[in-house]
Amino acid sequence: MLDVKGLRKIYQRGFINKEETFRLEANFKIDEPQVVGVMGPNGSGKTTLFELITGSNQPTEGEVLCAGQNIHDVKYRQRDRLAIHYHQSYQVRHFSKTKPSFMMEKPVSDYPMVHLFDEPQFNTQDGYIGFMLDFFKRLRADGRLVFLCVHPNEKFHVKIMREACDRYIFVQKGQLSFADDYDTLLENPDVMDYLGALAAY
Amino acid sequence: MDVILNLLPHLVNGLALGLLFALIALGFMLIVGVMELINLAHGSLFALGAYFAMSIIDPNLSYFGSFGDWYSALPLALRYVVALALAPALVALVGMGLEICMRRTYGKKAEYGLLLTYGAALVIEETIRITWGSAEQVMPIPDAVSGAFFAGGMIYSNYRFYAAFFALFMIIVVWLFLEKTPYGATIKAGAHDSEMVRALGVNLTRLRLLVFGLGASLSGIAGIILTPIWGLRPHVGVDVVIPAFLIIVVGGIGSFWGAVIAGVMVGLVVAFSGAYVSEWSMMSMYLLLIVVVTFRTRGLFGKKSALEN
Amino acid sequence: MKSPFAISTPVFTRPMLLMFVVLGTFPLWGTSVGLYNYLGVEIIIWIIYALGFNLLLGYTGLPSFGHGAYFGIGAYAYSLCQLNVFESVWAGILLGAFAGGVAAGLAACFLSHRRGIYFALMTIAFGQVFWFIAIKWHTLTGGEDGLLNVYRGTLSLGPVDVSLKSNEALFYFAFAVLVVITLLLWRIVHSPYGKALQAIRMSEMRAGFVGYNVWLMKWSVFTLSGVIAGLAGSIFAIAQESAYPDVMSLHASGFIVMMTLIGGGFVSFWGPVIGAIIFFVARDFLGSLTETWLLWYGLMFMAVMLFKPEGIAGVWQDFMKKQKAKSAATPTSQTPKNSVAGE
Amino acid sequence: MRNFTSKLMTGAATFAVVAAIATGSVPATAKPLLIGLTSDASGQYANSGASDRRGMLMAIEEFNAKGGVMGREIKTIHIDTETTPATGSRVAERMITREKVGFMIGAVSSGVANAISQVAQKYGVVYLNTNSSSPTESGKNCHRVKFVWDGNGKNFAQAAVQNAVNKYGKKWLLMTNDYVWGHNTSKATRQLAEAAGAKIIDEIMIPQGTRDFSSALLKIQQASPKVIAAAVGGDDQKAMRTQISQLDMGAKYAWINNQQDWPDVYGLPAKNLFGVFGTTWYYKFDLPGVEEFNAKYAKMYPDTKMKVPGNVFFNGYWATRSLLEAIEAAGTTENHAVIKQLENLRIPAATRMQHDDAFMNPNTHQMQQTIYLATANLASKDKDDMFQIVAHASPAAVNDASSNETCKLESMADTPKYTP
Amino acid sequence: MAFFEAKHLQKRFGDQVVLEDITLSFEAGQLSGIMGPNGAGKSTCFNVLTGQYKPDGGTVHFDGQDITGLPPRKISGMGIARSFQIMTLFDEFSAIDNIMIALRNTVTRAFNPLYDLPGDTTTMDRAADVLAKVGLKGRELEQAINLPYGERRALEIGVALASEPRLLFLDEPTQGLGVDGTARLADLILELKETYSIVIIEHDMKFLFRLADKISVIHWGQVITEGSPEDLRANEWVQASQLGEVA
Repeated sequence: MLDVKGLRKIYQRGFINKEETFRLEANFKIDEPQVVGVMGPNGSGKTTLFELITGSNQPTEGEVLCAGQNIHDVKYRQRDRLAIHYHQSYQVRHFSKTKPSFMMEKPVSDYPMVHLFDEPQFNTQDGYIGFMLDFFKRLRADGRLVFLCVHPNEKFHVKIMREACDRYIFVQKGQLSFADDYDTLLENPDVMDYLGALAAY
Repeated sequence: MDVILNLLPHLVNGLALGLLFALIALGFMLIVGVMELINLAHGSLFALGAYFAMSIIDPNLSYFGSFGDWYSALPLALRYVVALALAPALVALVGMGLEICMRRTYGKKAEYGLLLTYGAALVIEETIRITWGSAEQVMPIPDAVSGAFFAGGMIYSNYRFYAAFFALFMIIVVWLFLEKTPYGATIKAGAHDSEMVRALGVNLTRLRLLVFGLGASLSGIAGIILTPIWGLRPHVGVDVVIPAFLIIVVGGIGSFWGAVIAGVMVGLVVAFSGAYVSEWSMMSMYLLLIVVVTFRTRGLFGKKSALEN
Repeated sequence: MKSPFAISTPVFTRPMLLMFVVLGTFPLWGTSVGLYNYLGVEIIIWIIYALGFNLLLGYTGLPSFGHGAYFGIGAYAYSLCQLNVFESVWAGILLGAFAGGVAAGLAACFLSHRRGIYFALMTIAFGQVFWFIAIKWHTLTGGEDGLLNVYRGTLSLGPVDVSLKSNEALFYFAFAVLVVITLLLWRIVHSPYGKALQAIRMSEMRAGFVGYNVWLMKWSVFTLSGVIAGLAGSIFAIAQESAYPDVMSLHASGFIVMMTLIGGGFVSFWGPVIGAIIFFVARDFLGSLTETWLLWYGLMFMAVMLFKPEGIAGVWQDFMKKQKAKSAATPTSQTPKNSVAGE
Repeated sequence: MRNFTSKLMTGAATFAVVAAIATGSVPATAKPLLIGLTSDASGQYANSGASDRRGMLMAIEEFNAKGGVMGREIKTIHIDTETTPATGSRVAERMITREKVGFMIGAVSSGVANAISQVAQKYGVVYLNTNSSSPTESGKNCHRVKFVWDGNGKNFAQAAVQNAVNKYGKKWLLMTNDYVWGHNTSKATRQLAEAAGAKIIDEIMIPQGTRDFSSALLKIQQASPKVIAAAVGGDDQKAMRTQISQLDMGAKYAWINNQQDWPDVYGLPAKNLFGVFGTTWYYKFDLPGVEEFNAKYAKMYPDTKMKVPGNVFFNGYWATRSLLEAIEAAGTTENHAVIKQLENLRIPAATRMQHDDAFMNPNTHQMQQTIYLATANLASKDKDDMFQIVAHASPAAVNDASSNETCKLESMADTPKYTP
Repeated sequence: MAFFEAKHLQKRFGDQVVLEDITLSFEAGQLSGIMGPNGAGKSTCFNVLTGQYKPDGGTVHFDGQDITGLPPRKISGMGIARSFQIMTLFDEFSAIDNIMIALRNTVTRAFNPLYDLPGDTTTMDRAADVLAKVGLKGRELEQAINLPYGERRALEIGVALASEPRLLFLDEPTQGLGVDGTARLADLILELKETYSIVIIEHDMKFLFRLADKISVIHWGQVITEGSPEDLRANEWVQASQLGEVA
């Protein structure tokens, strides 16, 4: 479904003495519809990863195949038919355009295959969380791939992650590590550091 | 090739003219953008700036004795620079006075504010007439920027290019002020959401006073720069306020670069129509407006504004 | 049973009759208070113009800053009719009204989906374009000099012919037109159309959702006010015996806005009437006293905008409200309070 | 109660007297003669209007000093015509019907003059157009009651064109203000220039209200003519002059500017006064009486900005003086008699301080007078001495023949009688 | 086909996508609710359904007719009325005039200058009836701007009712109302439910759970779940939040 092949994004500073400020590397493949939980400290590269997958950010190297199609070859306005990035509650599609749209391909799907939820707002007072979790499940049941990025700072955030996700990705300093269930994830000492007191829940 | 050689001077001229038009619109834009208020006194403040500057450069100092002699003996360029600094400040004071009057109209129909400034325009213009007389006057300019030069077989006026560069300079200064300073940030926030500004603990009353003063002084600067070209007479302001208004609308209310681009467009349209269909040169900018606003409701780069209601 | 809230609109009201009586007898008392008949003629003409204009500004809330154009076009149409077609006052003013309406209708096609500042500026642009045309089309309009020697003709009223040569005769003619226009506009503002115009002023979006064709309403009211401006313009051409482009200028267009607002067009049907009278009397009076009448008029205007933006009609209404509050002991069965209902 | 009644009675009596004076029913041998001054006090021509008015007032002052006209003191009333024709009409109506003026004097803008003269003709009030120089004033729009005192565009063109073709060359370009006055003037210039053998290579239209002449000036440079005849007036001309002098183009081409009114240029740097232009009078004429005239001006107007009289003043003065002299000669203020006197007016050169005798053309009601060509006096140190007269032409040489054809005066019979 | 049906609606503002893919249907005689967290696109959805915005994609059908992209006045003419979240009453009119101007009868005679609107007894009676229906009897002559908040809300609904709609859309009617006001509004809506088909957009879950026959939850510009109030209430998070367990 989603094939991230040798993806690398390097940010540099300075014109003459180029100094690398940030590097993100990812290389993975997901075949089954599932809900993937993404965690990691601020600035670790979560949002950059999402942007690369939805095609709104141009990778330095590598490619993203979504339902077999290279997302960077798809017309800008239609890339969201493959992968869609939800910023909290709204969606912004902004692309740095490298070539005119008419030279590009049409998407193979008409409803997004990959849904990436970037820190959705979970408000406990109103109970909408339940509907959101149901929605993730429904997407998975419909054969979609869901990424759910949460930055846990409340107990119930941990609960959501445990309840909703099938697999986990932990991002730190541009490096991705994978875990097939929550307990495996906790075995990673970096994760324990990151979660701190919340790791107990 | 000949065609290009023929067109080129008009293109250069149009760009220079466009920058001047943009300069004219700058103060107007600031006030419209932040306060959502059409300042019809803009033209009168423009004229006032020029009159102040003229009086500072070449004052009647017969009552001041030796100070007067000393001052008159100063080089013209120095007096000009003094005028360029002082006259806009004086206009800003007048503008602030007007803003204090305006306060009574806040929260009422937008037309009331607009019409109040219309009344103020009449009053300022008539006051100028009483103070300086209605005759044509000449503002002296330093030798450094007067005269003319040859280029490609054509004569160009030094002053016009000085004025265009000055306009460009002012545009950049205002842009840097808006973008790169905390004041600018507050002003911009005020333009989008006055509630938010108040919530942030900014003194909205003072912000408006500041913005109006700033806008007025920009009008004054435009006056000082432009009257050596257009001439100085009490009703010179009328020639200013309509183009300014028009440029803002073509550019789109609330858009800084929209106004600048619209100014340049107006300049080009006026310059080319003036050269090739001169009878229509005065009308061309109105036709431009009708065309632009017919196809783009909010001008070129306009955002939604309370002034639409 | 009759609904307690239905108050049928009378054809005549007290303020209306008061205005008719005061203005209609002007030639009898005008000179003794230092005015003159010709001034009366101009005042009547501008009242007609301002009443039509207020339908747009006060009722619909659409500020037009280029309305002088339609007034001027009316004057040109009248003059052209007299000079080139045939000398008939009736044909002339009908043509004037028609021409004003056509020009306004044309402009309104571009204007009617605009609002606020964009609307205002587009009206300026169209006003300027018409003004330029008037100055540029020398062969038709006489350019800057205008059309001259449009001698006042005779008005045929069935069996009788009345010469409009004297200012007095012209005054009564203009007054008769004013009476007709007033009755007509009074009727219109109390019809669903007039109410819907006010509704559009208060919330254009809501009016659309209620089911009104807002575009058509705005178009028609602009055109209607253009027709009335053209009519007033053609009477102006009779009075002046000529048609000049100056009345089409931005400056002159500003005057109509000023007089409508000073009088209180936003809050009363009668605002423009008061405003036009004050404007002309003040202009005539100040113009003979000082060379800077605009300074004094400007100050007066600023004072009104600062202290009573609802204009003189607003002052009057406040005064009446206070009077009413004083005698509040007796319950009143008043009309539903409307903003521009016309107290 | 008694007190009140008596007050009321006195009030009524006073009112009756006032009313009687106003309507003129009290017989008085020395009833003042009221003259309405209609010069513009605001708008584009405010400045010229003021100068115009000063001229009229000086003439009136002279007459009042010697006991008025026919023993009647002369009083004046001035109402601003705002440089707006519509206001001109209203002011004229007011002056005649309310103020009951005997005569009206003053105009700079031809539009206002037209408006006033139409009203004046309706009532038969004699009106002097002092300073409006549109050829139509004494042509198409002439009236029996109106007399025009300034030279018009055609007169000036006649004086200048032949001269310029000979002196500067045959490649001409016209700059025309895009309205009636500009068109008429340019048309006259074109005819005369072509008759003199010049070739008009282009005509650039300048819309009224133009403030920026850069594109027109670039166009001129591209065309590179020898002579430029500019019929550009009012504020447009002021802006144009400034911009031309900024480009130093004033000296590069021969500029012919139809006419230049003194108040419009007073105080401008001499550099802005390039080219040749027409005028009717200059205060530095070496003619008898000029010095006394200047001295009288200086005495009467010590505080004005303009220290010396100019052509607008001159026209205002002479129009008024000639009118008052005509009344005295006619022995009555009755309009038909005064009109006849004015139609036969002849003023010797020596009296009028010009080089030729001046006379009224009875067919067009335009004063025929010497026309002068002037240019800037760059050598002068005196800031008042701005002009330098380069030539003068007699009335016959600059006669505007076409007016004789286009002007159709109303007959005397059609002009209502009016006796103030 | 349902009484009112929207399929695959999409709406963007520049780069921002507000409606991703909305499919909704409302049945006649029912009260349907649309709810969702703040900023979920509810209001935009509402504006597209009622014709204020044209959708970038998708269709809207009402009573078998395609009304996609029709201007508000046409939609209104077909029998759909709406209230507004930010209140847009005719402020300077009296309460009864607000109703009067919105009556179908008035709208159809908009260009009849001879019709004496303020003097028409039937019209005024009908307007008074509408006011009575929304509980504003006795407030007829009050200027709309002078009415207290709750009454303005009621008048909002009254204006919508005046056009005798077949389907009534209410945009966040409880916004700004206190507990008391909300309760009274609920009573009013329950009454209206007898005669009208109603769609309500609401943030307040409890309010909708009490009134609606069917609720659609909107988030991220799409319908994330749908069902009867009972179904939705069964969700454990909803229950927990209502019991105040998670906080």
